[in-house]
Amino acid sequence: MQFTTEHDALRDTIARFVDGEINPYVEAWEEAQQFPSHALFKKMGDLGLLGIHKPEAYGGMGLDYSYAMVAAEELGRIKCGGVPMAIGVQTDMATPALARYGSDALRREFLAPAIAGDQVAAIGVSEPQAGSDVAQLKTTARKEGDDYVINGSKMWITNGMKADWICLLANTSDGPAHKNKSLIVVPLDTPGVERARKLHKLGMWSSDTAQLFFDDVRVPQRNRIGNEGMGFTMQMQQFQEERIFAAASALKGLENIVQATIEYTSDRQTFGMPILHNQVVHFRLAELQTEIEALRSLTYRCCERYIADPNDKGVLQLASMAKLKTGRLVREVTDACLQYWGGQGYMWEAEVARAFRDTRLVSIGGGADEVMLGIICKTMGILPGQRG
Amino acid sequence: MQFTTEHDALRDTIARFVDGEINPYVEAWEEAQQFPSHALFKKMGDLGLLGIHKPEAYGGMGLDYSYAMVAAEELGRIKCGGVPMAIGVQTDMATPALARYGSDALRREFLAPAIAGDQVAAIGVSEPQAGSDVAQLKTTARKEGDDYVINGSKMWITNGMKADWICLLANTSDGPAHKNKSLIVVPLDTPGVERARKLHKLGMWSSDTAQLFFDDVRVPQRNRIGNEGMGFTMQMQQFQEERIFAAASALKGLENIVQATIEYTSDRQTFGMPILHNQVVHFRLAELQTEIEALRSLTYRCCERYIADPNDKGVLQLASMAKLKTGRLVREVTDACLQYWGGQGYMWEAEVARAFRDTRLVSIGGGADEVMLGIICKTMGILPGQRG
Amino acid sequence: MFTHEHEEIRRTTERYIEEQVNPHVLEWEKAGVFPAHELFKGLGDLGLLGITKPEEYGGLGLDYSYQVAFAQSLGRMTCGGIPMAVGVQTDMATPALARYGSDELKRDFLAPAIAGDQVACIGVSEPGAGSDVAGITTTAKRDGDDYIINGQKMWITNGTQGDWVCLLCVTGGPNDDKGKHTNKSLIVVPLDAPGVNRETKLDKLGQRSSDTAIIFFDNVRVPARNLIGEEGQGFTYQMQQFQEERLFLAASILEAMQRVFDDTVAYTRERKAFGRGVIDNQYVQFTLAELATELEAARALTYQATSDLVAGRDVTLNASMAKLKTSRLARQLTDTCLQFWGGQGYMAESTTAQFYRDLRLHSIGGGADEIMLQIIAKRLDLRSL
Amino acid sequence: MFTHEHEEIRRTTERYIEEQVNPHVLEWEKAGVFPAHELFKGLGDLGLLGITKPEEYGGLGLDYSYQVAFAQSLGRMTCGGIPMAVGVQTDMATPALARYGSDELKRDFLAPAIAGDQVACIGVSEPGAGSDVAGITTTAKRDGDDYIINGQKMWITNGTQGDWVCLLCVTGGPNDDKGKHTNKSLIVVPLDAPGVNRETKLDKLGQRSSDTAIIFFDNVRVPARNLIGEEGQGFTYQMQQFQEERLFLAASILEAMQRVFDDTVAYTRERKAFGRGVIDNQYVQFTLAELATELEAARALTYQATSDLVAGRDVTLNASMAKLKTSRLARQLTDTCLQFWGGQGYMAESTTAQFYRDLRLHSIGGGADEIMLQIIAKRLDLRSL
Repeated sequence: MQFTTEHDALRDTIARFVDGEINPYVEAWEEAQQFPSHALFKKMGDLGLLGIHKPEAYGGMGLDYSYAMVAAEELGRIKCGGVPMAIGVQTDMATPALARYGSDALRREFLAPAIAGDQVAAIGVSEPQAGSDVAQLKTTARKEGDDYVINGSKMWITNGMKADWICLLANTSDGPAHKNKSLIVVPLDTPGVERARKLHKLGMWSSDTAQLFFDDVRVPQRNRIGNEGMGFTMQMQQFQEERIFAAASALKGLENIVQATIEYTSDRQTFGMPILHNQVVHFRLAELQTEIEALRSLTYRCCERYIADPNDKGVLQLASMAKLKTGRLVREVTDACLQYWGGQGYMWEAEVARAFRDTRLVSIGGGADEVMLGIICKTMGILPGQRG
Repeated sequence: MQFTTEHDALRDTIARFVDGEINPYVEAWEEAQQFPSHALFKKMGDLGLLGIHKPEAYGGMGLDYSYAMVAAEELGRIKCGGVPMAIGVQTDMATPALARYGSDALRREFLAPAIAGDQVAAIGVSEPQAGSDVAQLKTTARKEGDDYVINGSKMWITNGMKADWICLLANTSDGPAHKNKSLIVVPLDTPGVERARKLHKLGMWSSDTAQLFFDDVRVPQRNRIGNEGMGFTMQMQQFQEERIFAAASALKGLENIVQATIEYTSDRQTFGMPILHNQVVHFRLAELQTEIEALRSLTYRCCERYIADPNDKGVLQLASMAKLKTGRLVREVTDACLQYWGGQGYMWEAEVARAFRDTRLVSIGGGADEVMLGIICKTMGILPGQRG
Repeated sequence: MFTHEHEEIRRTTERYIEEQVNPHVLEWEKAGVFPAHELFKGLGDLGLLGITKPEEYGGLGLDYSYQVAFAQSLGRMTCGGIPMAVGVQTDMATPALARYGSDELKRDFLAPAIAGDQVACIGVSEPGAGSDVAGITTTAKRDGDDYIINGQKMWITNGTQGDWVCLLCVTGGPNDDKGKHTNKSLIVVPLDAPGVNRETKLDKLGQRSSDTAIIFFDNVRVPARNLIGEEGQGFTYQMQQFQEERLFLAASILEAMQRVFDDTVAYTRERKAFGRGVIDNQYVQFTLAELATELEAARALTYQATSDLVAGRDVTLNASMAKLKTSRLARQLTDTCLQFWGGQGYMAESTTAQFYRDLRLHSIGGGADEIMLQIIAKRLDLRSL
Repeated sequence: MFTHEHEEIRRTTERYIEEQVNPHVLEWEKAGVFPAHELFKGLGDLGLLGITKPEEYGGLGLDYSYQVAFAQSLGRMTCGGIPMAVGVQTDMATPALARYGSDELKRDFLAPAIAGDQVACIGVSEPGAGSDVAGITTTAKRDGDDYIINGQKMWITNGTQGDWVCLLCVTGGPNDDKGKHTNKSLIVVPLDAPGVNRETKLDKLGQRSSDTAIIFFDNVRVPARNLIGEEGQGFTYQMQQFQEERLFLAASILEAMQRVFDDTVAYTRERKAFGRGVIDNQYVQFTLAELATELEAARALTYQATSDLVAGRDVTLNASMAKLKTSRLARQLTDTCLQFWGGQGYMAESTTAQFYRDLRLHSIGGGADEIMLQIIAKRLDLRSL
């Protein structure tokens, strides 16, 4: 992956934005268990940061995905996991299908304001009884005249308490589970939508997470993205960018934790010397950094191939591998580093304790590790039934 | 890393060569505990494969290092570890310093025939009491008139029983350990050289490994590579290519083992179904393939940066990380795969058993894992003494 | 090793926990503190705070295997903080007092601790010295018949509620490499003494129902007879006292791990994904089977150390191994189980998430894993000769 | 658990090993076979081949803890192959015979096996069925007073030297899901019977001093009274017999691991690198301390399973856990220790390299790790209801 000065400029812009507009407030947002999504997104929108690889026609920058990846990587500077996740929902989870397959009218109505930062978006896939098992979701969108009438419930919805609209995956017919679903944009001020409860989570506190109920919610059929029945397929595609985002946005955070641990352990004295001087400590940090570099290399290579050919089948495999390795590695790095902070690391507000809580979600959300393993198996052709 | 059709053509050439000239004979060479180095290298030399990134003036192809890396990767097709290691000694361990710093006369005398495949080369660093701890080696080269007179012993010398010359690291003065060493080309038919014993190893059987004794061995001073006292530094540089070679040449072998395991476990039935249908088996294989891809990505990225700037300090870190991860991963992959072959994998001649024995060396030779950790620590600036 | 007397202790403890502790845990977690005096009084009335302590001070005078049975049962609590708080009372703050304290000192402090009338703390760690016990700097200067204490202690469990602290401090001699093992003493310090300040309750990642404080000592005056045993022997006493502490810590999380394991089995049995119970995935089954094996191994190791201790052997090595193994396993087990709960496990109210946070302390507190490794390496004499 | 009678058995065994076994191991490794008759006779004369067997057939009639002590001491051999070969004689080929065989059958085959006059094999695995015991296809057809046996058995330890094999074969009934557990029998087959061919000695990665053969049975005729117990019960007997096998296997490698550990400590103490003993690296010390902890845990788990067995409990779960844990640890421990030997460890003559190869079999033979996991998962009922 060859980076240009344009990439560097984008990195600088984001770094400055994070240091000036986000990091000083993280503590307060964590405590409040929310952040001011609309205000923050508006500022990001003004800088063009919410539409880096979105079409210029709708206010995006129209750059290739390497810029989006660099942006994701740089968002890892944020000193918590909740805010970058919320941004990622806006840029790489709720909008890729809309940008690619939405009608012009739909994109003017919803994509443009999301890119401008005027609206906050959410993605509605998970349900109480269907987390990683997407095909089993139960929410329905029944046709009635020119409308869809939506019933059901969505769970673990990031940005859910504040979003203006949700990109909703729902069953639009009774057909086979992979062909009966559609993606529909649902404004969340529509009658019948209830934002039932803000979920209290182990980590990711600055990000609000909701359970949403839909009770005879009526939206026009033109809010559907692309063709009816293609929702599952589009969502699977959309997951690809979500996974690259997840991997890229984890890198800098991991590196920062390692660096902060180096700083702390070189200051902190035990047994008459800095903790860092213990061979097991510096060797372990070297080992962790090795895995971080391996993950970075994998993410770059995946991104490179995605840009060269977005339909390259190998990208699905590499993106799933990157997501899997991210989930595993964040657990290992944060746990190992917390150890070297000792009691200081066990304080609730310690940066490393927050990373420990926040990043634990990576192995669970956006397709659990086990789901990634299943996909990788599939791309290798080794699932039962795929071979003689 | 973008590969061109020239890369692909090189891959094809090597693949054909390996399938036609090496793999059919591996069993026999393994049993004989040696392979016909001169005959095989001559054939490779005729195809230009021993000088891919060496200067054209001496018979090399003058290509950039990405071709050498691709070649190393493709040598991983060889169904044992000993032969690719012997080739790697010739191309990436014994000759890089000579090619870069040797005088024109020295390169005509030794590099050109090594590239042509007329001579077999060895690298002489390790000693009985100094394996990974290179600075502590005891072999001396004392000046006498226009000559060096060499005394000492070298251990674990790949190609050692058959090599025509050795690139020898020896103490040429009494100064500090990092500044008193030189690299000297020593023809192994010189009087006073004794090839004492072929070492009997756990694995890598087709490669002969010797202990060499030097008793008042006299070579002209013009056989020295570069400046006196620069040997340690040049060797450290030379290690860089050795490490990239070690990583690149391991990839395809690992992949082949995974593939062979997939084939075997999809044929082999237990409890009424193919072993592969067990979720723990296909998930584990997916996890291993994920790590292989991460290692590949890391190796490519390292190579890319090496080509962009051979003096890039980051390359030392990435190459050491790639070597470390290779050592760890080959142990994990071969052990895990052997398991799924059950008793068949425990047969001496089983491909997976051979890989298990052969690749165990990676974590030990060419700088043990622990030495890599030390180097990585150093590049991160976290060794005791490097920080306040 | 375990008889039906042990079973009796387990039953008593578990009944108390089911009735008096678990129904209130969530509320105490939220409050960041549990009513130590009330709860300890209840345990004291049942005789459970002095199982291995001498009968003349209200203890039951039983061997340590009974304490291990009790510690195990504490693992039935639905949080990790309170078992730790109880352990401070029984196995961290009082063993040296029971073993070396004067009769008067034991009547004043040990007896009420056993009765549950007083809450005890152990004061070793300092901001500048956590695992590095010999490096502490709090001083107790002799002044007539008193000691005058200055310094601060960190990570003090029961710290905001405790009545007294068993304090390790420097009482004299050089604090250098040679002197640091012989210049310390253990002194009982009542926490209502003038000059004690303990307002800073620490906000921790886990074990939130247990209060943890920084305690400041500013010219705190205590009578010299509050010294435990001999002056200068404090480091040695403390090292001895650590043996019980480690074994207690190991035993106290076995059942917590078992609970997380059992809960996860129950949840994954019920939860469906991809058309079958989550537990019907071979990957889940095998992973759980492997965890069960490690848990059995950790349990067997803890039992073995216990019977060695009861048989009068030095268990520094064994107890350190048991502490290390259980702590490491707790991280692996809670992390893996949380994974199989998926999003439900990531909810703050989930017991698995709570134990994931709570048990994480075990690799840090009571001597970090690295300290255990150091002790083991030292006992096995892993160095060149 | 261990008394000085146990110590006596250990001492006897270890003396024999030091004098009669270890001096010859390298030579036997090279030859790919050890003199089983000679060696077993020596052990038989010492009473060591029938420790838990009935006295009337020459056994010592002791409980299984003595056998565990014996198995542990076998771990003192400087190779992994011969302990396995002994275990076949004592804990794999003979338990069912001792438990269910007729008096006549026991006099003919058990007594000489205990005396060391005959070498026994166990014939379960087949080319098409290794761990999948129910899937075997070798048949024994009744013909008058005889059985006529056809099929082949794979991975037969002691196979080229054995005098008889305890053979699991299909004696009737459907070999489908329903019938496969009730259509098998155990039959003692003398290996000099016409139609037995066992020329194929297998060339293994490790355990090279122990001979392993494929045995072909081509219309081999044996008297029907060679049947052990009842017809159709073979699968059940074999499953029972596996309990001893697993516990034996676990116990037999504890000391081998300890030896590799101790040798590595000794070597790294002596070997210098970067100006100090290799062992003086904290990384090496801590890694070794961690391995020592796991080894103690594995040992404690094995002991616990043993006392459960002696107490008459079903140890299917515990013994499977002990087998799993010791096998996994053997891979980790030998691999890690080999690493600290560097190039010396990679030499073929190195004991560490040999145990690295030899003990690798334990995760595969006698029920692979995955089979143990399956059993554990089944015993813990890890499935949706």
